[in-house]
Amino acid sequence: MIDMTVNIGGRRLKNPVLVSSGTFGFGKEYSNFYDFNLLGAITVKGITLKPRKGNKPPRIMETSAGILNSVGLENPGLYSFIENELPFLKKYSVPIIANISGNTIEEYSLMAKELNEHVDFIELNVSCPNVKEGGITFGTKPESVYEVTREVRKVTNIPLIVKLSPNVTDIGEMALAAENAGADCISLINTLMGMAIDIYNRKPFFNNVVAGLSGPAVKPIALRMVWQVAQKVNIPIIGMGGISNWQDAIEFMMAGADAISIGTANFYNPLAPKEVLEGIKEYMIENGINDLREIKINGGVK
Amino acid sequence: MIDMTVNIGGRRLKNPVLVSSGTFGFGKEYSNFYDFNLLGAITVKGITLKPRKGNKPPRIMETSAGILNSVGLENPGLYSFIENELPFLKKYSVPIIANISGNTIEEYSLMAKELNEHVDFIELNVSCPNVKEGGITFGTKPESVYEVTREVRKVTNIPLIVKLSPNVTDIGEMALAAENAGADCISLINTLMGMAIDIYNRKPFFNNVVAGLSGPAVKPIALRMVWQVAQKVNIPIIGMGGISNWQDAIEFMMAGADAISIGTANFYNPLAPKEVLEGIKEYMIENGINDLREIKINGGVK
Amino acid sequence: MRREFCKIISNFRVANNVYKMVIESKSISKEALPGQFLHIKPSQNYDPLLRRPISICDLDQDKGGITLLYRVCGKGTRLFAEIKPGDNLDIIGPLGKGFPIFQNKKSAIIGGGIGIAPLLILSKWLKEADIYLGYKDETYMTDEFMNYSDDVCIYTESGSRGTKGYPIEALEKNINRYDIVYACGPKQMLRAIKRLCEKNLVECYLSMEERMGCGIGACLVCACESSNNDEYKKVCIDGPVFNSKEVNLDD
Amino acid sequence: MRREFCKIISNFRVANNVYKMVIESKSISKEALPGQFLHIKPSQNYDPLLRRPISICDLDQDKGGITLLYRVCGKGTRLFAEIKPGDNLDIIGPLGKGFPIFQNKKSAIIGGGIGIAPLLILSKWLKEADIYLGYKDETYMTDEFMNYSDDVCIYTESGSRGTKGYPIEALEKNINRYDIVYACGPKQMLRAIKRLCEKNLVECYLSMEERMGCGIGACLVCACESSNNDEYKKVCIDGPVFNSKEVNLDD
Ligand SMILES: Cc1cc2nc3c(=O)[nH]c(=O)nc-3n(C[C@H](O)[C@H](O)[C@H](O)COP(=O)(O)OP(=O)(O)OC[C@H]3O[C@@H](n4cnc5c(N)ncnc54)[C@H](O)[C@@H]3O)c2cc1C
Ligand SMILES: Cc1cc2nc3c(=O)[nH]c(=O)nc-3n(C[C@H](O)[C@H](O)[C@H](O)COP(=O)(O)OP(=O)(O)OC[C@H]3O[C@@H](n4cnc5c(N)ncnc54)[C@H](O)[C@@H]3O)c2cc1C
Ligand SMILES: Cc1cc2nc3c(=O)[nH]c(=O)nc-3n(C[C@H](O)[C@H](O)[C@H](O)COP(=O)(O)O)c2cc1C
Ligand SMILES: Cc1cc2nc3c(=O)[nH]c(=O)nc-3n(C[C@H](O)[C@H](O)[C@H](O)COP(=O)(O)O)c2cc1C
Ligand code: FES
Ligand code: FES
Repeated sequence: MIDMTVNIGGRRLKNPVLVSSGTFGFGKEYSNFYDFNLLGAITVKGITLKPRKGNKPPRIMETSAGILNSVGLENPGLYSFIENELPFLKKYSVPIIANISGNTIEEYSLMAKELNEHVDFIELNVSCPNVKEGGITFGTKPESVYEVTREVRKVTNIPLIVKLSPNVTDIGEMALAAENAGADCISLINTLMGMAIDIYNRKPFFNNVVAGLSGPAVKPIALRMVWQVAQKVNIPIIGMGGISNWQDAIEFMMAGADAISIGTANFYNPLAPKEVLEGIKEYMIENGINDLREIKINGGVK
Repeated sequence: MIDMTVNIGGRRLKNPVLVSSGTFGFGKEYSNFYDFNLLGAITVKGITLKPRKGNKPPRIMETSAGILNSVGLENPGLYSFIENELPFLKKYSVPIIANISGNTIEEYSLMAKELNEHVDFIELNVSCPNVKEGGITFGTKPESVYEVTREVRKVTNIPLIVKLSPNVTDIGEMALAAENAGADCISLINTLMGMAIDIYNRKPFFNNVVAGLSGPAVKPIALRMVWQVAQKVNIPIIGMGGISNWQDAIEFMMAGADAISIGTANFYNPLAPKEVLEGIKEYMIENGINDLREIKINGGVK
Repeated sequence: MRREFCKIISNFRVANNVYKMVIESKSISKEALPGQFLHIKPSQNYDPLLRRPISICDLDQDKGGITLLYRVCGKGTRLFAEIKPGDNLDIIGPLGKGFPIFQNKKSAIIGGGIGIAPLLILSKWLKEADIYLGYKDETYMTDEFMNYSDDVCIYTESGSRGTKGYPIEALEKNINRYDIVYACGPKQMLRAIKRLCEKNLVECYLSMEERMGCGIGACLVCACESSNNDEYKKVCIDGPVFNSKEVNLDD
Repeated sequence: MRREFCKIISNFRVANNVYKMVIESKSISKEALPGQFLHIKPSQNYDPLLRRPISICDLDQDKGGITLLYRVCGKGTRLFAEIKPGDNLDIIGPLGKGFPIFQNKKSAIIGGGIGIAPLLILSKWLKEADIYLGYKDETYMTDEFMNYSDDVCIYTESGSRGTKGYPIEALEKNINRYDIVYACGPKQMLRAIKRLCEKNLVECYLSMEERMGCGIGACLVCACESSNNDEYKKVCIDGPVFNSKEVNLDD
């Protein structure tokens, strides 16, 4: 019997295929393409305490095998999320991961506290490169990762995921800080800081100048970081960054990810999560793999 | 009259189009495609004090819009370079940039001293991610960048370029360290650390596990870093990372680069440097630009 | 809304850099409304990566034919132009909110350049609209518009065909004849039409463009300025057709 | 060696996943030697990014025709298979060192699978070689080989055509007949042939494969183990054809 379940902080996901924050809205839209109940979990659009209008358009630019986005955390705010968005998702039996961003540790803590009874997991976004205040600083210093994780840990008893920024010299160090502060899981990578210039108008393409790079272009970097984190921590890892098909997913799991998450691929292939899941299942059957942890290259030796 | 010359540490290049270390051999090969004399400068294959055999194959993997390479600094060593490779290049009137890597500061200094009278520029590679010893540490700490630059500065009087690693949290800090230590120019980016897994054999694709990512995939990251460095330093910048055509080159120059360098693009388009140069020239004529520094978005305000 | 691999029936050039493609999808064509668009994958590989939004230009709902009209301007549309009859395209659609149809109002339809694409099927459904089409120089699809309306006025910037000038100049003169104006075209044209209609208290619907990610409302990248300063509209699901009063076209 | 945009004359399937393409280039065909390869760009965009090395399979130097034989196995070759006559391909070539030709020696040519590609033009130039071809199941290009040699032996793993078995088994029996053996095919086949020839003191040339970047000797990524432990050989310019004694095929 193949077992695809994944244990994260004591909570079981029925399989390791997740969808990434900010690429899947609050779920509604993709329900036209397949049954959500087949997903391991849904990570919803990043939310903040107060509603945010987000950045001025343009907000997206296609790059070679990637995209730059500058959404700037547009969201209806914590309370509207709980009231207006969650009820739809609750109709499904799929675990919900709330992705939160704060300007201060207090904001993170308050949000985590309020969400504690409403969602299944909390994911701390300490890495969004689009927002000038907050975000960026938390994710690039191990001390701040430690601190914000520790404080949020105090106010929530549901599993806590810390989502790391790839814009750092030593990702392993950040992961270790999160683990030491009580995180149940590390997710990575968020977008890489990139930029584009509108050469015809001689100005940065985005109002915010920098924007977040994602998609197949970043996969080799994401995979390397998952590998590095897997050498460092003993908690589960959710790998993401450019995953487009089941082969990519297997690469991430071999590198050390316990689960994987699909982001940008939803845009060009709305059925990507379903196809990846089916591909992994077939791979397991063909190769006689009962437990996906078996395929980790370092076999859990850390 | 359009003026394409670029001044780097007191030496004039006739135009801003260079070719990158490790992608252009010691020049010979590409001489079949066009006349080298039209290039701004040629950066030769990275050299070390002693000959290096390089890494075990496979050494390349194509990724989405990029490549991972694991050449591992194969080169004939400093003295064989001077004796056997330089004479061919000296037949052209194109400036030569020697790219050097050392395991210790003493090695860097010795190499710089020996090269001082043979080449036009020295580029310190403080960033090659392929070599386990040395390299990696110099480029990820501002103190080491400072120290190696300062020591090499003492033994050479030709212009000194410091080539930065992109695998850092704050590239501006590294650039500043190099400037403060007496560098004449910053070049960036070297390859990003990436990885690939051979899922059929359940092992890392490269013997060295990690490898260097380059090509169009990394362009948005490289551009952002050039921009960040341009905000920090007052010395000239050579921008590179995924440049494939003249539009890319103009983006880098608007972001703050004084010159640009073509790497991976040589592989899929051996005429890329010539085409980029022609494109820039046309762009200048069409837009009535006499000096490329005019197009920098921050207009040199630092 | 569905994702389907659709067969290409035909694909040919109708003007310099402008192509007309007919694809086959019974189910999409049955659901589709004027003003809606398809989100089409230009490549099997990852460069270009994203789907391209292309308006539905005409529908043959019996045969399942969907006509698209597109201008080649970049990587994706260049690949569209290379597609051969018999090939398949990966398509999501129909997407977005289309033009509201009021049969008993006197309507004007005004389009500029490739912006005429969604207006053909609209003029077919409206039956009696007056049509103003503007081009730079070369014209295309004018015969098809004439099939659906007796009142088609053609303008070119160069004067090489039709009347020299811009269609909005003519619309301006006749604006009081209309209860409602439908428009699609370059942003500065839409801006002028919005101003003209609002000044004359004529209802006005504009089809807008913005770069898209998902095309279905999930990624929030297709934001356009709305008249409500607190929020952006999403072109992909709140539009692409907006009442002129909903959006803010100032730069 | 040059970079040229070459016109495709024909491109069709000759077996399951195996295609034969004829391109036109007077200048490249004039320079080309058996065993050399072309470096071909599969896409105008950046995915796939790199050129693909494909051997020269046959040459019509009068008309400038170059025949390629390729197996579809990934992104790049899949795009090659979609190319239509009249299209152009961006090609660099001819590249690499080919097979040395000795007319007065008794030669055997042995190929496995798609590895037969560079051997056709070789057998044409050698005129009198004995030819051993191995396939999994389906055979291709055997008629062409028979045009150039009277002694063509066909082997298939499945036994569906020719003799059931591997060509090396036959070569082994006849090895003493030959002064020289030329081989191209899977690595384990080359390894066995190298061993066989060296044991029997027969000169042996192998055509090798390695992933490439530049294809012209500038990037050092196409390294293969050489018998000199201090250095690697570059498949693109030191090869792809090597004397068996130059290379180390152990894993
Ligand atoms: C709702 C809607 C309907 C459209 N209908 C049509 C139509 O019927 N015919 C037609 O020719 N064009 C139409 N367009 C514009 C069309 O989508 C773009 O011309 C096309 O995406 C350009 O792709 P490219 O790869 O050729 O250009 P590139 O410049 O290579 O594209 C790069 C990226 O920018 C996006 N992009 C570039 N220009 C536009 C644009 N004007 N609008 C939105 N995204 C853009 C692309 O989708 C892609 O993501 C429509 C746009 C929208 C939003
Ligand atoms: C000198 C030489 C001559 C060759 N001649 C022929 C020929 O005549 N007919 C033929 O069918 N094949 C030939 N090959 C193999 C052919 O180059 C590969 O099958 C092809 O590059 C695969 O490309 P892909 O995009 O379909 O596969 P992918 O797997 O998508 O390719 C990914 C990357 O790996 C490289 N790669 C994958 N397989 C090989 C391989 N076996 N050798 C070298 N690089 C590889 C590709 O070039 C590309 O850079 C030759 C290889 C070499 C080195
Ligand atoms: C349009 C867009 C919006 C995103 N918004 C968020 C967000 O709100 N919170 C967050 O943690 N990550 C956000 N991300 C990052 C993704 O969740 C993911 O980490 C990243 O895109 C890498 O994965 P991918 O390459 O598969 O997309 C966003 C990404 C995109 C493309
Ligand atoms: C095959 C290969 C070998 C390289 N070798 C070196 C080297 O020896 N020294 C160095 O400083 N950079 C080396 N680089 C990095 C390039 O010089 C360049 O910084 C990088 O590839 C980014 O530019 P690109 O995307 O245009 O290739 C190498 C890159 C490649 C692809
Ligand atoms: S394109 Fe994703 S929300 Fe509109
Ligand atoms: S492929 Fe570049 S040296 Fe051989």
